[in-house]
Amino acid sequence: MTSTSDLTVPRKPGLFSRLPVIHQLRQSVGLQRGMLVAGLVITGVFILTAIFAPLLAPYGFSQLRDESGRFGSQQPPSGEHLFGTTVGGYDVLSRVLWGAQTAIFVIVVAVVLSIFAGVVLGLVSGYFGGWLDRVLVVVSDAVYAFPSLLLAIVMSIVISGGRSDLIGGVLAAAISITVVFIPQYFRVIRAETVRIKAEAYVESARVLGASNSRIMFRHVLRNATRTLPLIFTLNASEAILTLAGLGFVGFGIEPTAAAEWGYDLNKALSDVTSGIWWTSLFPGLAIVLVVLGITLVGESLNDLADPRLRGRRRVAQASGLVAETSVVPGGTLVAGPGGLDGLESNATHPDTGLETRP
Amino acid sequence: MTSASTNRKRALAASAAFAAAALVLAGCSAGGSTGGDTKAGGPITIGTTDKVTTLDPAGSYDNGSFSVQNQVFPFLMNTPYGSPDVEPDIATKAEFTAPTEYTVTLKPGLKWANGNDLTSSDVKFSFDRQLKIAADNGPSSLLYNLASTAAPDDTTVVFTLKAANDQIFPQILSSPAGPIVDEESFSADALTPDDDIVEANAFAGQYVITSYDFNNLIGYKANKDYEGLLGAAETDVVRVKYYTEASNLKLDVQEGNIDVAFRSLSATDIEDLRGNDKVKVVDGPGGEIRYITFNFDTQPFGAKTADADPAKALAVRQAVANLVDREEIADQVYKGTYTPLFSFVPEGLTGATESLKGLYGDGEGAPDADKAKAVLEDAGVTTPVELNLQYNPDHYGPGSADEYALVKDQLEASGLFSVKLQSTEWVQYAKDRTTDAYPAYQLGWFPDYSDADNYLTPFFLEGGFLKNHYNNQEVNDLILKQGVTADPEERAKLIEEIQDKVAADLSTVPLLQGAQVAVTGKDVAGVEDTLDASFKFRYAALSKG
Amino acid sequence: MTTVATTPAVPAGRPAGRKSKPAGGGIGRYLLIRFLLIFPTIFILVSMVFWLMRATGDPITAALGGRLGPEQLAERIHAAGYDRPILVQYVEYLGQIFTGNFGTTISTNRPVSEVLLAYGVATAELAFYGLLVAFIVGIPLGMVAAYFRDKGQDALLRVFAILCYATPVFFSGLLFKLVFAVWLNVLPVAGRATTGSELEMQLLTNPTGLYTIDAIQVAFQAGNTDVLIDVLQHAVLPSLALGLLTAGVFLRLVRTNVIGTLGTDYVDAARSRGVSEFRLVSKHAYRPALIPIITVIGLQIALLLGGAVLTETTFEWKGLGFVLIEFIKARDYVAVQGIVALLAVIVALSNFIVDIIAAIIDPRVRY
Amino acid sequence: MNNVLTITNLGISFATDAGAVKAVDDVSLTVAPGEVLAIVGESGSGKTVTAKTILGLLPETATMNGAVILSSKDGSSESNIVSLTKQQLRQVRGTDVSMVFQEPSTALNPVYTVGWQIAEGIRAHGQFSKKEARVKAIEILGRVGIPDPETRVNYYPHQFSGGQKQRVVIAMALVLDPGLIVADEPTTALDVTVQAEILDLLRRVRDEFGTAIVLITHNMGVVADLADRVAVMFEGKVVEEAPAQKLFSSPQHEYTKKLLAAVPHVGQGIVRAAARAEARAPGWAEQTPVVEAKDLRIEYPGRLGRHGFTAVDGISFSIRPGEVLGLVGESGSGKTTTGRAIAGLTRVTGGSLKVLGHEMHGFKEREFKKFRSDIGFVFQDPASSFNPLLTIAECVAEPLVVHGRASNPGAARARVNELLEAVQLPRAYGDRYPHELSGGQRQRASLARSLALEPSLLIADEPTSALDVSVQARVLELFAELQREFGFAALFISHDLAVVDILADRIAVLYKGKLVEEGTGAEVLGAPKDPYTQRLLASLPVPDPAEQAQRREGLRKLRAAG
Repeated sequence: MTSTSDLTVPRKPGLFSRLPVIHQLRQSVGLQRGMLVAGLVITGVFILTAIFAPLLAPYGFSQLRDESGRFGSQQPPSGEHLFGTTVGGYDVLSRVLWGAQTAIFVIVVAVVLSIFAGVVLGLVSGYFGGWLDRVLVVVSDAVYAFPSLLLAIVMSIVISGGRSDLIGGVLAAAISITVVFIPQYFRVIRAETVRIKAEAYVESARVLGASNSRIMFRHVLRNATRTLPLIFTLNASEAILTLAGLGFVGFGIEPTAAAEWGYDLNKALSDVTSGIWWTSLFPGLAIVLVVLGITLVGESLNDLADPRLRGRRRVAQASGLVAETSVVPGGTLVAGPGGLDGLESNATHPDTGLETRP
Repeated sequence: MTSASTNRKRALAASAAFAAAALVLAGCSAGGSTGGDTKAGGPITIGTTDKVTTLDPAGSYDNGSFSVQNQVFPFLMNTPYGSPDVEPDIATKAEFTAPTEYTVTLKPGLKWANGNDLTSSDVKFSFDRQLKIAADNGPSSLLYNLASTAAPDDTTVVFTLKAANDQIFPQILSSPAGPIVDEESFSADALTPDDDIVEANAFAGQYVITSYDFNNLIGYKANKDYEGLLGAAETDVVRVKYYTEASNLKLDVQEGNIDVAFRSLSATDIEDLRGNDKVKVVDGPGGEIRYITFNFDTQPFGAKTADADPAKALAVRQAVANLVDREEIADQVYKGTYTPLFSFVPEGLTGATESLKGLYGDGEGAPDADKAKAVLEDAGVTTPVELNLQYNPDHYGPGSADEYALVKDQLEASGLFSVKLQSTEWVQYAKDRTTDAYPAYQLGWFPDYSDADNYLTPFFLEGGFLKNHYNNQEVNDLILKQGVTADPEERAKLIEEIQDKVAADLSTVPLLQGAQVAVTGKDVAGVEDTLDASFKFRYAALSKG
Repeated sequence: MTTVATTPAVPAGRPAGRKSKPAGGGIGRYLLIRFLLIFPTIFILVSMVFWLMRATGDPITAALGGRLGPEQLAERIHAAGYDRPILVQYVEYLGQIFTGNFGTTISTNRPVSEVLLAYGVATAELAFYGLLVAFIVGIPLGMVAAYFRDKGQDALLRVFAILCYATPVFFSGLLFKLVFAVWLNVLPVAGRATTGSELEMQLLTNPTGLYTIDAIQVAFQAGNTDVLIDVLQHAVLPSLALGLLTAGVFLRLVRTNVIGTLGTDYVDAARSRGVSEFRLVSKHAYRPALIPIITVIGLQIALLLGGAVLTETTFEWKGLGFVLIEFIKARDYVAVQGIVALLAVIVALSNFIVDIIAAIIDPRVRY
Repeated sequence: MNNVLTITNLGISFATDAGAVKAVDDVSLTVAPGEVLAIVGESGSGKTVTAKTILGLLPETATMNGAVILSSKDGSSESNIVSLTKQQLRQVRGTDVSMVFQEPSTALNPVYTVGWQIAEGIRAHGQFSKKEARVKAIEILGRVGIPDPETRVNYYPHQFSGGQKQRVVIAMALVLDPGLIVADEPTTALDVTVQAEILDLLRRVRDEFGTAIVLITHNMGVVADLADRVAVMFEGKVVEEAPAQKLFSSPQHEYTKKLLAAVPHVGQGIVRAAARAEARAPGWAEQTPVVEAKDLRIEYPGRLGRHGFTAVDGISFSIRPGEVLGLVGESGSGKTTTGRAIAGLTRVTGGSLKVLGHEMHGFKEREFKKFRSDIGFVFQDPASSFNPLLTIAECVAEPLVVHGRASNPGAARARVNELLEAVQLPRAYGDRYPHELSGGQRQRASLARSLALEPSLLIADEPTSALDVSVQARVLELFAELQREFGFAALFISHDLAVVDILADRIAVLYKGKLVEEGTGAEVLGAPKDPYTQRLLASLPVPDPAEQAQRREGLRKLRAAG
């Protein structure tokens, strides 16, 4: 058994492998790893495309002609235009590639803003409780009940007055997505805060007389936000869908200001009935692929964070050491005890019952 | 709310029963005509993406509603098939009996479809209530010159006008402010709900409405009692299906689910359908125009800018006029559903010119970059000129974005302009444009009545709706003069003169004129007859063989 | 926060932020409170919409901004009272709402209640079919995925689920249109029925507006099943587009929860009694897993209605979501407020109903 | 007769986040019909894994070798669990072998009636109609001592008490009359008085049904009470196997000896407590108590207007400086609530509670804050009492920083090192994260943190209940040492009379929110006056089969009398 003398110090994992995502990647096995890797690859390609769009795209997103003249509208895929041209005479491939830039910009602004607002509100609301909490919960439930796309439409009109240049359009989209997401972040962070508030280490800080702000920021905040990478990925995909939805119903970004997939789909709507498939297929596939990639990452992270869902590889007999201590295996992101502890529960007396915690 | 509405539904359904039964019968007898003396072919189904706001003429001022009103309400003045000019419709004569008195004599013994008498009292009622209700979205503002209406006897109506000899007033009587309504069915001081109108069968146009499923399906039946200018309907039963998505409309007309698709298929669809031998595409002149408006205060070198200079400002406008390639826009963006417009009054209307064709570009309608460069150089304008160009993406159809992207490209290709393009959602756009927020911006116009005046007075007369600070006294005088010139030829001359003058000033740069394009099944005839410069699509002209 | 006695392990996956129900007694009171909570929700939503809509402009400019000069517009705006202090308008509006008067739409001059009914039934029908597809596809496949956990089938189903969710309705709508209408020409892609069928249904003495029911009536009264077939054909693609969206969410939810409950002691206990693996999934794991699933379905109603907006637009399905966008564009305050109030009621009510269903499934909160 | 179970050279490995871990290593065991074999060990010893293997219930991440031969009760068939197909496994489960789980509340599916669940097991193995299965279910419920089984068969699990639920679980295990029942910590989740009843039931199962039982437990008292033969497991191996009597009287293996020595006995602390009482300075008893409760009531507000719940119902006690008060009670007795109230974590709703002279009834955090440096608190669960994102040193430094004794955790490091050494942890452990420490180590660190400000009052809420016996023993020792050294007063809360006895100067017994007995260890444990205390004491199994047999008899009489 463990004693002060005979315990060998477990090797501290390097900083690199403790980074989120990297850590999970190492932790994953089998199909789960496959899904995570696939997601990471797609997401990586998406991010790289966004960064290098100016280099990758054969033309500008608002380019209508080159030296040899106008592209022409609705040209089928050809050597010059691999994906054809749109009804407006843009190169589809270029707009799909540039669209990644817009998408990522909106995702980052939207998710950062909503995380910030949602975290602050959720933390304060969950930690202090009381009437403020109740009001915020009812308000956020109400906002949540509102179809998000409609809210986004109204918000985008309110925010930018319906202007759709790059900054106005992107910001309007991002902020309206933010407003839609705040309730979600709020719920998650609040629930985590309420849970963590009842954890022994928070109670212990309270017993010590630590101030509320110290408890909130030193103990609750960092632990409550551990699931954020997860929410981030899940909401990033929703941000893309909402952006595309906005573009589709006609509140998108002006085509000479930025390339945006939903907008292009909207424009391609009338092409489909004439059998012109290339103007809609590629931007649509771009949306599906990116959402697929990000969601794969998000779901894999979710699985890995949940010991019930995490898969482990089978091992060959006789490998490894015999478990000798009750050290909880797993890294910092593991939500609960995993491994052997799940099987060999300690002799705990869960003194739940009537010994309630307020 | 449930019971009230189901009751209404029930009543509706009951009134629909007759028509639909007839319909079913008609269908069974394979297009055979069903009694009566109407020259009826098989029922025709028309599809449209127009939207009705309300049937009540006092409450709507939009295309979709007006096109329904045109079928079912009588007018004092109307345009016959194939002409833009108005003639008495349910009246026998209409004339100025005094400078400010316009007297209309109704045909005797007119009836509403519900049996009520259609008398001058109904006419007085109709115009009085327009002015009285002055609904938020109503067309009452068109009756700006009407002081009062009197009905001295059953067939005589006397309009007292504010300004004398108003040659426009007969046109107004054919405009959205002109439908006559049944005083026994309509409320005098409030808008009447659509379902009440249908239930009361308060119609006296070429058709009556037999079933009314708001913005989804309207059933029409020919009105045997109609005795007006346009004659009896070719087809007894017409159904109009309302679409929200043009592509669905296209699919349905292509598949023969509907017989006629009118307003508004996308350019792509129309081009596609032109190559489809199951349908025919019919084009007609359109009254809709598209143009760029310049704000004389805030455009480059405008009156309120730091480097104000009227000459340079004019040069900028002229350069734009020299550079835009209307043909290219019409081809690439609109695939021929819009045609180049070289004046302020669209082709087809009496007095229309092509004033800009000779003045700008190569004289043949094509752009001329050298000329633009010369104009700017002569005025001492340093290039590239920075131009903020605004357009609206949702009010003038889905082509706007592509249209303006192309305009930007055309202007910039010359190296003379650097264009910053911006689009704004409609409500904000409509506000901003009148508050000098936009130096140059897109607008469009659909006429209230098919007269050149409707393309001049609201635009270029001082205090018009453009609010772009254009003011040319000469033009003002001419516009006022043509309005009171009774002689058609003299008036046409004046109208041409106005166009030439404005073309030199370039208050706006006209770009395109919308064509009316209808797509029909091979067996549908008569569309050509109604796609005329009256811009009123009349179902009565259609027949299915 | 558990309050009384040993609460059995709550099945995992309870959505964050939902308050857990008190175990045992007081269920009636609990439901009453839940019911009363509907009202603040509606109040907040309609207030929010009121203020937001006023910030977006007025209906008169929306309708006539392109025809009239600013003076004429201002005159009309003044006549309509939209230039009064907004607080006054707000109080007036609340007063109306309080008396149950939803008013008349500004742009189309129709009673809001009528608009709600006319379009509401269409949306209800679509949502019903969508949910049906979601249930039929999502739940069994979710159980299959859980059963084959971490095997090939599972991975395939999960990717399918993500694809369902990742494909925007308007894109799947476009693809459907391309494949079924343009290339194959087998299924209608627009509208709820053909014109002929609609006319036939209008003949009914008691049209409900729910086309399926109306079509069945036609089938009974006239012996004409073509209308029913037509109506059902029209429903196929929209319900697939909307349903698959939700099915993806359900599949994931069912899979996670069933896996969660499969790991519980009582499943192990059942296994130790020799209960078959299939029964373990279909009985033991499924039903407790259903409780959080049902709860989430309540939340999904909002998503479903959101998805319905796009589905309705794409497939020409004239329902609430579709007209709502139109009304927003027209700045028809009255109509927008009315529809949002209805949506709020629907969402709040469905959450409430879900609570009741959860209570029925879960014996712990029953007595 | 053949053995019902023969395990030969069983080895099992698991995949974990930390890599492959061998849980069971070359284990061989046999169980004869009607025999109770206890497998004893601490966490990680592989005992539960072994038990689950018998039913083939291991997760897919496990790999195993060796043989587990199971015979049917009549000896007609034999099967090797390791090589069975899923279908064959299913046939064996329930008929030849079944299982009783640790936590009865989670072992029953909450959404089905118990009758349904029992019948399901019956119908999984043969042609029974629903009616027949129900009859059998009612019969078996009656046999395990569920009163009124005809009605109760339609109850849902939550309608039963904890002990009854365990009876239902046992009924399910018995219904097909298997030759072997694997009972995995069957009484661990239960209160000690209920535990005694369940142990009685299991004994009856062996005697009346002739069923062999593999009893998995960490509790030596339970072993002594029930087992015929004992196998001691340590680090995946069986280190000793012997008849119960022999094992307790003459343990052979070092580990067994250590284990037995670590088990606390009632009566251990009486002498020490007496000595401490002797050594008190005169006038000590007249000092102002550190904690003084008078008619203390704590009520939790009811939700949505329902009646609140009274957790503590008018108790009075006091703790004088330097004194250790042991607070004993079963779940729901209010003992934790009392501790939390003293630390200001739970609101006092009635009576008076003075802590360090400060009235806690209606207290305000701001006024109480200055007293906080004088109070330490040790939590029950060492796993959750440290912020997982802070190092141990940072955690231990927290009180120093909060109360301004150090500007930041780094500055407090010297003091932290001292504290770590005081609780016998190497300094280097300060740089580790909580999850890198074992439960015992974490509990030591927790002690270090609570003592950082040298408080005059320490509240320890079940500090050792989550620990293994041997670790518990050392933590208790450490606690005693520190208490001697620092001289703080302490409230020591536990469900285990024996544990409290070791440390406490005085013992208070709580029952359903009321204080039923209070006195020195000698008084309370030696001659309990209250019937509840008597029953509690009698229910506590002692790690000696012979003595336990007598005590059992005593308890039976006590029950009969009460």
